Amino acid sequence: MFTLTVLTLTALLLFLATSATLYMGVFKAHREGAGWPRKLFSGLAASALSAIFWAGAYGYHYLGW
Amino acid sequence: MDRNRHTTDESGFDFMANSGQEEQDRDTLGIAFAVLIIAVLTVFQYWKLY
Amino acid sequence: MSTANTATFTDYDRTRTSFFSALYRFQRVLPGLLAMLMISIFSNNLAGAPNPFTLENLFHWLDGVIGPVNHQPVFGILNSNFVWNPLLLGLIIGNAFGVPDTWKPGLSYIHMLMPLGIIMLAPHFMLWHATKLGVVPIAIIVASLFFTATATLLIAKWFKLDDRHGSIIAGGLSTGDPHVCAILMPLIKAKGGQVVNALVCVLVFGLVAMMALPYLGAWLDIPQSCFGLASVVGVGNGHQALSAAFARGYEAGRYALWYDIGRHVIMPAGFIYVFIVMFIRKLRYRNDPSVKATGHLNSFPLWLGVFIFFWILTTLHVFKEPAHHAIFNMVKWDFSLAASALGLSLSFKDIARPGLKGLAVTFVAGSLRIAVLLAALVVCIKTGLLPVAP
Amino acid sequence: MHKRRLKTISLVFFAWLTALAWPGLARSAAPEDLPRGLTPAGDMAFMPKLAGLRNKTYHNQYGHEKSLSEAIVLRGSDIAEGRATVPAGGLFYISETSGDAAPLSRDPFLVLGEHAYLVDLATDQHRIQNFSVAQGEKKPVGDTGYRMWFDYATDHYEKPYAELALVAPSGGWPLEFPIASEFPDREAVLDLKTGEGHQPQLEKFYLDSEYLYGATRFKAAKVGFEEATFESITFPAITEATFAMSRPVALEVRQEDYRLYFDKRIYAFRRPDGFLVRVTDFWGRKVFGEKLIKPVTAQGYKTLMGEKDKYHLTLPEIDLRVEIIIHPSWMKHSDFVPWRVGKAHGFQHGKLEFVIYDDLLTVRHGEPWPLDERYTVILEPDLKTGMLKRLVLENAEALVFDNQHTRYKGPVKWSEVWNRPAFTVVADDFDGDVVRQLYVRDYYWMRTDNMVHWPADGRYNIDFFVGSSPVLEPILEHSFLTRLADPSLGTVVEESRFTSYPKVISDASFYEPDHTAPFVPRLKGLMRKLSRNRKGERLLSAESIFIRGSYVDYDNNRIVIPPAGLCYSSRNARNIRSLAGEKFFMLGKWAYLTSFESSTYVRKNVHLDAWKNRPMGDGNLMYWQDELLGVRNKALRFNKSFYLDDRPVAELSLMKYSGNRWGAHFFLAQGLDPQGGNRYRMPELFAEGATYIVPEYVGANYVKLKEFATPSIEAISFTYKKPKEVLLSPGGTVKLGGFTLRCTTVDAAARTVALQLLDEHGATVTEKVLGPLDAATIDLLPQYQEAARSVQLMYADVQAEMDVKNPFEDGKARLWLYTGIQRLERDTPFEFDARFVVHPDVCGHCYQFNEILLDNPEPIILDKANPVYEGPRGRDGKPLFRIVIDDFDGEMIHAWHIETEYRGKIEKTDNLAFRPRKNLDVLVGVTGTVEGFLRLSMLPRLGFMESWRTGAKAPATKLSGSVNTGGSAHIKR
Repeated sequence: MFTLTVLTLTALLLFLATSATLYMGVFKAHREGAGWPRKLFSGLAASALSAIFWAGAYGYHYLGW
Repeated sequence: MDRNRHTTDESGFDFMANSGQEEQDRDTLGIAFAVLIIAVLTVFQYWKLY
Repeated sequence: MSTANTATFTDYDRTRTSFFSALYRFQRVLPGLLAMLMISIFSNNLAGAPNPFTLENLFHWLDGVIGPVNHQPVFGILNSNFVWNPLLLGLIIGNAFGVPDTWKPGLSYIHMLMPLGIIMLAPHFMLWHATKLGVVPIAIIVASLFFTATATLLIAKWFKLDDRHGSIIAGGLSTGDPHVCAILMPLIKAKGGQVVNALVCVLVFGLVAMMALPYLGAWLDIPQSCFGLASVVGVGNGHQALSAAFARGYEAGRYALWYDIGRHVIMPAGFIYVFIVMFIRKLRYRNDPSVKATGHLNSFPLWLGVFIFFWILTTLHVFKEPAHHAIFNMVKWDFSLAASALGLSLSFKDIARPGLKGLAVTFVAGSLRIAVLLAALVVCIKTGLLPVAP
Repeated sequence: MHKRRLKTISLVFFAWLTALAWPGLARSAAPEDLPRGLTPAGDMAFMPKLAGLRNKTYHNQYGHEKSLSEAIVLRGSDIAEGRATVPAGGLFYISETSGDAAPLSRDPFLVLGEHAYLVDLATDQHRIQNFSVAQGEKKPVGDTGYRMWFDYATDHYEKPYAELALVAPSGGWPLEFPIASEFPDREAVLDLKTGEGHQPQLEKFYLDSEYLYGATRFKAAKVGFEEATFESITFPAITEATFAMSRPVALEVRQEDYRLYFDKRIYAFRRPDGFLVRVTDFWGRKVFGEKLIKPVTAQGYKTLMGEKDKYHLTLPEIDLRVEIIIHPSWMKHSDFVPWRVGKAHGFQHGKLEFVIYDDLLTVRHGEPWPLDERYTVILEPDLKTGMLKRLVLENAEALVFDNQHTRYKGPVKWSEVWNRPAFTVVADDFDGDVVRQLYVRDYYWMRTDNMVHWPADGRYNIDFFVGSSPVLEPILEHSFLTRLADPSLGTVVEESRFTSYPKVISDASFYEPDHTAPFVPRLKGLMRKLSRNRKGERLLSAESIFIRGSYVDYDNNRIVIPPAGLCYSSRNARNIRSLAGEKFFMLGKWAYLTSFESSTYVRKNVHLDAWKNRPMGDGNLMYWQDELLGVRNKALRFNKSFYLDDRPVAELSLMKYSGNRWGAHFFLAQGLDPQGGNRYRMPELFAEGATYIVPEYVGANYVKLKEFATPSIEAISFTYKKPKEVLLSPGGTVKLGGFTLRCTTVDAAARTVALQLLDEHGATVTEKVLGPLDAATIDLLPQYQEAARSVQLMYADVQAEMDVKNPFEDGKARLWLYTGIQRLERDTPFEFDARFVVHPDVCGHCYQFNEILLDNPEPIILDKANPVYEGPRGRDGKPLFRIVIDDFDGEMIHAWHIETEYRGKIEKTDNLAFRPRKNLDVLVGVTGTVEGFLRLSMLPRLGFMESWRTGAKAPATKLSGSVNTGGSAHIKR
């Protein structure tokens, strides 16, 4: 249970960190002057990409394939 | 001398510089986190959480 | 140069409220932290981060393609590990793309991460584990450590090498562990370029020693089990020592694994010794401009005291097996993050700047060590002090 | 494709022409010349890992676990004058599944690194008549590619019975079967009328002349010591297999409507007896095919050749196969869907799904691999079920390697991206008769280490086995012991890493030592010697020590060896018989067996539960369901059950007290009737020697046994003093211990000898007429206790017995005299050391004494304060051995050894924790018991050995995906 909790929290951290990185590093939506649509869509896209990547990577932990 | 483009930003903040009160504070934080992590991981084992 | 720095320095003192101020504001450090995190998770397979696209995995694949050398992976021999990989990746990114200003506040966390990681290393060194080796091998390992450290420092002085650079080499060479180069960095107050340069010196010497030692061993007719000890002490550096030993034979390789524990557990003694020697020297020659090692340190660093405290707890077996593994996983995270910041901070020029003098010092000191070691081994074997496995 | 067919036709034509011209050439290669069924050289290299060889556990549509593995093997190579030659069939790729792969269940299968599914099979049968094989021979069975191996023959009542195995072309065989032609058959046990509990010895020895194993049947005509002749051998064959190379797609069926599958429509029209499935193009205009199919469910009869066509629509032209199954979410633990949950989603009533397979690849037995003609396909069925067990691709032509031709490419693999050779074998640096460089590179371009371990010396062949496939175990049967005892690296010890869950058992009876336990083949002080009995037969006697079930109790900083954990075992290469002066070792001293007391332990109405799910989920065996047979005698275990033609078959095994399994597993099924159209046969009851099982009911997870019997030994009598041979004429006397033995009459015609035993005053203490040693008695010797006793005079600590072979000479009687006899009863304290109890163990076939065990009735605790424990002490008060803990930190054992005192010198083993360990389990010396333990852990051990050899860290718990160190992958104990 403890290990599972730690694993889940790490997964959450990695997900958030990766979306933030994409948001700031790739979409550069954190800059002043970026309008809200840009911020919104960048946020969604960054989270989606991050989720896909980590779902794939973490999937290895429990999937049988 | 030019600022080191790798370590120093426009405001003159050099992330590789480490001295004075700032250094002491960083050391303190390092110690605090290290003690915390070691203590938590050790105690949790003694409590049989993993 | 100094105006801007002083400004920051005074800024910090002015705005400081508690020691937590060294963490700065979250928004300010976030980009840098993210950069470190990304470099780390794409460098190593870290606990909890199952990213398949890591430098470590790439090297592993390349190891498989190249094939082993004396049963050891090539990138293992080149010391690819949780410090070296992110450092390399940081170095490449920093030199190819530069380091954005927004990253820099976050990257300054390296100074917190270094003591943090070093303290967490303490549970790794259980002194008792070496006792199974027997008295003479332990004596040889310990003597070699202090002899090499002292000799390297003296030779570095003789070669008029920057004392910070010399100290780092002394640490890395005497313990046979390039990690020590990084560990000594905050203690000696060495420049990043010097540390990486020293690391390269130790590795290059290791490669040469790895290739030469089996011939010396065969020439001196050192039995395989003793040759295991010779390669652990004479070459060090994990896979390099194993490769040297396996080049002699399977039995030597097996005993290199056996003796390695002795070198490993006394490693902290090496960097503490080098630090204390340089620290006392600094206190003695406070006004000598050539004495740069340990920089502006005025008192024994508290965190090193904490490390020693935990080292004592380790020896008392407070940290049991799974906790020790968990803590070591945290060390990997910590050093990966710190090394990525270090890699970003360096240009290739910085690494080349200390020149080849360091390499000369390493080779002279290392060769001297091997000569003395082999002589000592031959004497011990002839007198029957060193047990020879049948 | 067309071109290839033309080429084949022309080749066949050419071959036919040649055959006409010169019949000697018609046979391309005689079965004897092909290495099929043979093993690689004894010194072949084994590499357990290569990235491109996968080793995974998958589940089929019904959630059954299948452990899949791949390997590359080279055998039969030879190097001469700088050239290595490999015969046709010498280099092969092998893919194996645990159990089997059958159609209609989406059974996973690895095909050259691809995760494929078996979708269809065409099966057949081999029938061979009048086949004979000599002892020790591996003889080709017709031109099937199989070989029959006559391993050994032994005797009961001096009549032969044999152990044989049918070896598949790859070298794998599932079990060795016992068979005989001179004993009553198994059904004869039904005539026995015995009570419960300890019963007298059975007079008859039961062993059938027919061995049934599902789809395989062996019927012996005559089994002798030197040759076995079979009336008939029947075993399954597979002629064709179809794999779907990619994951199937599941779509819900819409009745009277269609689902789009990429550019095709798949219609389903409800009919009274299934669905009419129609596949059309995107617009529904062009019909590719249609067929009435029934939904697939788990019943096995659907795989019958005549049945299976009703369950699928296959359209090879458009590379499509459609089946209909019940909604997969119902199938708990199925990895049909990527999320595998512990709990079923809930049965959705009446929901049916199409399962659509594409990328179909059909291969035919004995024909070229469709992607690469240089390789021939061999389809090996499971001998029990007749379904696919192994896919083998072997080289069709002989190969030559030399310094100019250093590489040979493996078969081309199917890939989604790029069909490319699955591996390359590289042999280089030939030098006269040796090679110095040998490795395999996989399709990821990753390679193995050099498989010439000592390049300076080189190797005389290029045989190897790369990969962790369980087929290695039968392949290595001849050489595993020498391999595991390889002295070149000292004692091979693998680290057993720390775990917070040590396997704690309160009593180690019936358990075997940990599979990472170090193996010390030789330790001075433990005996291993050859001797001869009266008949001149060579007997190998050996002693061993093993520790089982030990663990570090890290909460209390100590090491615990549970009761029965520290064992001393002594046994001979076969059971030890009386009336032959046979001897064995008892703590380093020769002991002569004089007589034994055995009985049959019978239980009636036994309930036997299958332990289907191992509750810890970690492969940790729980033996609660074991049924004990007598006190510390044997335990009956229900290993697993499966269905053959939808009838449950139970697989049981008999565990010995030492933790070794007795014989092969036994299979029981009721009502499999060949006359009723069943494909399979299994015995309805089990009888082998004196052990028999009569079931009343065999179910999938419950078996009720009407009657079950197995031998049990209560006591043996032995002496440390060598027996003496005397010839006594009537009236003659001889000193016998504290007594005088007098022969009163010798009747060579009646074959009797009358003896009198007199005390020091000349008074008769006992008298007996030994014999008659007539044909009826001889027929029951030496195993039948009553018969044996009839030719022995026993009194106090002395015994006189007739010589069974030559009892009379010139009117004199030849007698053997024993003095100083001790009786050794089971579970009594050992005479010289009460800390240990003695435990004679019995052979399960006959009633003979098989093994003597000494073990601890109380747990042994070792810690820093008590680092030494002395093993059993002998007559001189000196222990046979000492366990010495040299370095223990409370959690891990860093150094320990076992020492003996031999001829005044202390002999130590290597450090048995060269790498840190968490237990003290160890195997010292080689006896049948230790051999059994090694056999059960052969693959992980050999894997350990290879990582040990290269200094690499060994995997902590698993060698790889499907082969875990908890036991051999395919043999449950």
